[in-house]
Amino acid sequence: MMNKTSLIAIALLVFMGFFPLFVDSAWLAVGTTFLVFAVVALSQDIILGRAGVFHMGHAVFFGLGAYTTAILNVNFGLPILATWAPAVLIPMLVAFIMVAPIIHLRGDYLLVATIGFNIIFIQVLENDVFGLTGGPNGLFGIDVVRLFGYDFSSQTHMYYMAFILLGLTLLIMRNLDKSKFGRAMFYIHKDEIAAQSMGINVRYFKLYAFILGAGIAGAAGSMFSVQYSAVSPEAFNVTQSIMFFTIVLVGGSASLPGVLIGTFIMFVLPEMFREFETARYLVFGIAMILTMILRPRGIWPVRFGNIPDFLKKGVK
Amino acid sequence: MKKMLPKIAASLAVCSILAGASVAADVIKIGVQAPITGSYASEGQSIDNGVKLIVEQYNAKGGILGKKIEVVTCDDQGAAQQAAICAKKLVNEGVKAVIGSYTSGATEAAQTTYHRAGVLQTSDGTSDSLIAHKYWTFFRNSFPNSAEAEYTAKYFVDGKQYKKIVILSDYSSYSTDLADATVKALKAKNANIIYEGKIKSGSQNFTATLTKIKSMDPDVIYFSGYYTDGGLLRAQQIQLGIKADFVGGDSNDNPDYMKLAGDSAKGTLLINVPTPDILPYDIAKTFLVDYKAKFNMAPASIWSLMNVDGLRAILHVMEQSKSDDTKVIAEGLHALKDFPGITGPVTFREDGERIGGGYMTYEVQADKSYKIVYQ
Amino acid sequence: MMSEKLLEVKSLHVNYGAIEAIKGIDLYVNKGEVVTILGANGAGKTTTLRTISGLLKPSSGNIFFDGKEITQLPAHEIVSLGMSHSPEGRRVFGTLSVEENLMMGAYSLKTFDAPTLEWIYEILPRLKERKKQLAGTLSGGEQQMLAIGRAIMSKPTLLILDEPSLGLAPVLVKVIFKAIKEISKTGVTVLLVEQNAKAALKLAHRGYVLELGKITHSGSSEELLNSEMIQEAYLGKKKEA
Amino acid sequence: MDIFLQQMVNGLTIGSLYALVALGYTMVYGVMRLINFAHGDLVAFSAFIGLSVYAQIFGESITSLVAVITVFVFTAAIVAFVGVLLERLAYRPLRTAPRLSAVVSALGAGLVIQNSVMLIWGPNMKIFPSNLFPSTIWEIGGIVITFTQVMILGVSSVLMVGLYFFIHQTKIGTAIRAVAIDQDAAKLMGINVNRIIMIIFIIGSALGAVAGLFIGTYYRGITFDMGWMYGLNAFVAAIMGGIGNIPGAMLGGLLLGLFNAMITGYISTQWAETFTFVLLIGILVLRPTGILGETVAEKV
Repeated sequence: MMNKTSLIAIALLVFMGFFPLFVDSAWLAVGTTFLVFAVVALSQDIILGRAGVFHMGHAVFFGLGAYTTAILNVNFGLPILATWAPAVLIPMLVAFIMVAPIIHLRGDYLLVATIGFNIIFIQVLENDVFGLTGGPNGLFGIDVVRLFGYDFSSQTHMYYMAFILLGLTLLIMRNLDKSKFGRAMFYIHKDEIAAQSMGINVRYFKLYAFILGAGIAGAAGSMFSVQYSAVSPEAFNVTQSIMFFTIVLVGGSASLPGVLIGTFIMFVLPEMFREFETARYLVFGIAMILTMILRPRGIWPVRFGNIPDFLKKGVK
Repeated sequence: MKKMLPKIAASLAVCSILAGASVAADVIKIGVQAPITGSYASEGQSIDNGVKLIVEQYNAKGGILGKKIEVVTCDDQGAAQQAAICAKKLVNEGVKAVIGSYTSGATEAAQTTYHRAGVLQTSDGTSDSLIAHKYWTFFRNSFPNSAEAEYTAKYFVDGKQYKKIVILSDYSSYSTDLADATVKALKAKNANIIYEGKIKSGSQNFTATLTKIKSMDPDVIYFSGYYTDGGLLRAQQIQLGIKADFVGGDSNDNPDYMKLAGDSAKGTLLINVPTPDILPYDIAKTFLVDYKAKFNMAPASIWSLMNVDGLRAILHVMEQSKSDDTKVIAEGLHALKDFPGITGPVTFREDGERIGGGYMTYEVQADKSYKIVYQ
Repeated sequence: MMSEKLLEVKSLHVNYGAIEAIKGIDLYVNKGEVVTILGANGAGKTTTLRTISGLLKPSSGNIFFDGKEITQLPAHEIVSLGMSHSPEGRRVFGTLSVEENLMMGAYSLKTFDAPTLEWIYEILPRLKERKKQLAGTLSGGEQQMLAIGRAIMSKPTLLILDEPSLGLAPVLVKVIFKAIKEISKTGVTVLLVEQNAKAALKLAHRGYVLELGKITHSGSSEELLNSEMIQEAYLGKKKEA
Repeated sequence: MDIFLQQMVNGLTIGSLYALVALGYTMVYGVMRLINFAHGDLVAFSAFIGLSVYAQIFGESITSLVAVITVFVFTAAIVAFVGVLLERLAYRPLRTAPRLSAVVSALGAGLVIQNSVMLIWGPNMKIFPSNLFPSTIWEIGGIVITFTQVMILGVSSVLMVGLYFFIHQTKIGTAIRAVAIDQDAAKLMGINVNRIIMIIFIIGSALGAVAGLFIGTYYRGITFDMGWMYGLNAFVAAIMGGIGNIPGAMLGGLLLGLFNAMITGYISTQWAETFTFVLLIGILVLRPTGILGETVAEKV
C-alpha cells in the first residue's frame, strides 16, 4: 500500500518538519499560515471532495473555532488550552443544526444555502451579538499558549503547533479513508444513486462529513486566532470560503497532495508575488481558468481508475 | 541554526522574493502598512507615496545616523486579517517603525504584534479604542473620534439646537466608533436621539432606511461613515424629500462626495479638521508642491499628511537622540513639544494620543465651495 | 430497387474513454431501403447510430451520406443534409408542447412545413388531439409517436429510429410500425434499430446483426429470418434437438 | 400608508435591477448547468464601459435622449461581445469537464474581469454625470418617484416582457428552451447548440449591461468591486424563483427587492441580509427547486 503518493507525502512531511531550521521567522510565519490553511482545506475536502457536497461556506466553521477561542480567552479569561475542546465542539454542533435541514438539497441549491449561512454568520459577528464578538473590529490581544509556566509564543512554537495539527488531520483522514465512512463517501461521490441503491444512507454520511469537517476547521480556527492574536469578521467571509473551495478543486479534490498543492498555490504563491501588487489577482484569475481547462480534475487528481485495494474490500 | 548558506539555498529553492532581503546592518528599515489595494486604495497609495517622498528627501541628504533609509511596504487591503499578516511580516523584516494603517480596524489588528516586538507604530486611525491598550509603541498622528464627537455634540446642542437627531453609521471600525462617541457626547448633553441605525457600506441603495427615517420627521441626519456612502445618502435624502439637515463626519469631506451628491450637495454640513489645501503652514505648502511634482497629483486627503507627520516626527527624534533604539525614540516622541508638522504642531500625550485638533463645520455652497459656519 | 448507396459506414471504430465500443464495422443503406440492425443490449447499436448522426466522433473510420463524407461534421449540420435521428428513449422536450416539439423537428428548414405537419397528424392522429399539451404529460406511446413525428418534420431522406417500440403495449407497437411503413412508402430511407426482431425484419429489406461491437451476420430479411442463429438468439425459438 | 407605498416603490426599483441580472444567471444555468459567477462582475464592468462610452462620444456635457440611447446600445453591444468571449475562453473548453471545474473557471473569470476593471479605471470610485436623465421628481400622495426610477421600472418591464415573448413565441426562443431540456436531442433537430449558447450569453450580458448602466445612472457612484453584491443578490433571486426558469428569475428579483425594502423599513436594517437568507433557505427547505421550480427536469 506504500505507493508513490504516500512516499511523496512522507517526504513532504519530513521537509515541513525540518523547515524551521532553514528559514527566518518571516518565512516561518508564512509556513505556519500555510499549515493552518492546509488543515482547513483538508477539512473542506472531506465535505466537498470526498462526500461530494457543494459547500461554499467553510469559513463559518473556521471562524467559529477562531471566535470560540478568542471569546473565551479575551472575554472570559480562559487559558488558550481550555478553549481547544469548545473550539472543536461548537463548530460541530453548529454544523449539525445548520446543515441537517438542508442536506437533502441538490448541489447548486446547497451551494447557495451554504453561502447564505456564511453571510448570516458575518452579520452576527458584525452586529456584536451579546457584546461578545467585538463587532466589525473583532477581538484583539488573544493570548499565547501557556503550559506549566512556559510560554509557547515564538514563531517556531506556533509553527510546530500547526505542524502537529496538520499531522493529526492527516492521521484522521487516513483512518477515515479506511473506515466504513471512507468507503461510503467514495461511492457517494462516484455515483450517489448507485450508492443509495446499495443501501448507503447518503444523508447520514454527508452530515457526518460536514460535522467532521467542521470540527477540524474549528481546530484550525483556534490555531489561527492564536497565531495572529486577532480575529475579525472579514477573515471569515464568503471570499474566504470561496478560497477554500477553490483550493480543493484547483489542487485536486479527494487527493491529499492535491489539496496541499492547492493550498500552496492559492495561499503561498500570492504571498510571494506581493510585489506585483495590483496585477496579482488578474494573473491569479487567469491561472484558475487555465488550470481548469488544462487539468479539469485539478493539478494532482485522484485517479479513479485505480480504486485503492482497501476500498474494494467489504462492499462488493 | 541561522547560518547563511542553508538559508540562501532554501530561499532560492522556493524562488524567494525575500532572498535579497538578508540582514543588512547599513540600512534603517521603515515599514508602511497601508491599503494599497481594496476600497481605500487611494488613501493607502497616498500614504505610501508620502512616506517614500520624505525618505527620498532624507536619503538625498545622506540618510539618517549615517545609514540609508529603506521603505518596506505591506498591503493590508484595509482588512484586519491581512493587517495581522502584515504586522508579522514587517516585524520579521526588522523594521524600526511602521507608518499606518489608514483604517482603525487594520491598525488595531496589528497593534499587539508591534507592541510585542517593540516596533513603533504611528497611524491616522481615529478610533478611541486604539489607545485603550496604552502601548508604548503606538502613536496616533491624527485626532481621536472622541474629540470630534464632543465638537459635534456642542454644535448640535448649543449651536443648532436640534430636537430630533438621527445617527447613521456603517459597519467599519472607525464609523461605529465615531457614531458611538457622538451618541455618548450627545447623551451627556441630554440631546434627543430618535434613531440610531447602520447602513451597509457599498450597498448603494439606502432608500428603505431613509424612508423609515422620513416617517420620524427628524431635524438632522448625522452620518459618521465614508464619503462613498455619504454622497449617496444625501442624494437619496433629497430625492425622497426629507427636509432634515445632513451632517457628515470627517470622512465625508472628499471631492467625490460632491460629485456623488450632485446638486443635492448644497447645504450639506461637513465637520472636519482643515483640508490640505487650506493648511496655513509653510512646510505644508512645500510638501504639497513636492508631492505634486513627484506623483503628478494631490494627496488623497489630509489623512496621508498626518501619517507623513508621524514619520517626520520619528525621523526627527532619531536624529536628535542619535539612536535607532525604539525605546529611546518613544521617549523622545513623548518629549516632543509642538514639533512643526505639515498638519500643525505635533505633541503626543503619555498614551500616544496626539494633542490638539481644531474642528470646524463647513456648509457646502451651490458652487460646491465651503463656507465655515461654526468653529 | 435502386442500388445507390445513401449511407455508407466504413471500418468504424468508436471509443468510450479507454473502452472500445465499436470495433470496426461496415454497413450501407441504399436509397429507399428499410434496413434494420439487430443485437443484444450493449452490442453497440445505439453507439453506432449516435456516431452516424454526429453526436459521437469515431476514433477511426469514415461515414458517407449521399455521396458526401460526414465523419467530422457536427450533428446539427448533418441534419440539414437530410438525415434525421429519433433517439433511444424518445427524448421529447418535456416542457414544450406537442406542437412546439414538432416545430423544433422542422428547425433545420427555412420555413415551417405545414403540409408535412398535416401529414403527420394524418398518420398519427393522436398527436393532433394533444397538440397543445406539454410533451412530458403524454403517455409513453404518444411520446414515441411524437418522437417519430418530430424526426420527419425535417423532411429527411434518411430516417434513423432507435428502438421505437421499446416498452410499448402491443397495440401501440402496431400503430408505430404502421406509421413507419407509411413513412417508408413515401420514399424515405429508414435505418431501424429494434429489439423486436421479428417485427423489424418483417418491415425491413435487409438486416445486420451486431454483437459486441462487431457485425456478425448480414443479409436480406428473409435470409435472416430463416437463419437458425437468428431464430435462436433473437426470435426466441429453441434449437431443435 | 404612504410610507408603505414608498417602500414598495423603493423595493420594486432595486428589485427590477436584480431581476435583469438574475435573468443572465438563470438563462446560462438553464442551458449549461453552470453558475456563472462572473456575471456580477460583468454588470460592474458594463457600468464602467458605459461611463467611458459616454465620455468618448459626448464628452460628459451634452445630454439628450439620443445620447442616452446611444450609450445604452453601445454598452450593451460591447458587454455582449465580452460575454461571448467569456463563454468561448473560459466555459466552452470545460463543457464536458466535471461541473465544479466550470464553477472554478467562472470564479477565476470573475477575478479577471474585476481586476481588469481595477487596472483600467483605477481602484477609486468613479462617478456618473448627474445629468444623464432629467432630475424630475414626481410626488403623488406623499410618494416620491424620480424620472430615473420610472425609467428603470419601465425599461426593465419592457425588456422582461419582451424576453418572455421571445423565449415563448419565437423559433429561436423555443430552440433555447429545447437546448435547456436536452442538448443531444436538440442537436438531432439540427439546432446548433453552440450558437444557442452564444445567443444566451448575448442576451444575458446585454440585460446585465442595462442593469449596470441603470446602477450607474441611479446611484451614480460605481466601484470595481460592486459586482459581487449585485451578483449575489441576483443569484439568490434566481434560485428563489427556481433557477433555469425565466419567469422565476423575474419574480425572484422583484420579490427580493420588495422583501429587502420591507425588512429594512419595518424590522431591522442590521439584520436585513440575515432575513434574506433565512427566507431563501426557508423556501428551499419547503420547495427544494424554488418557487416556480426548475423548468428543466432533472436528468437521470
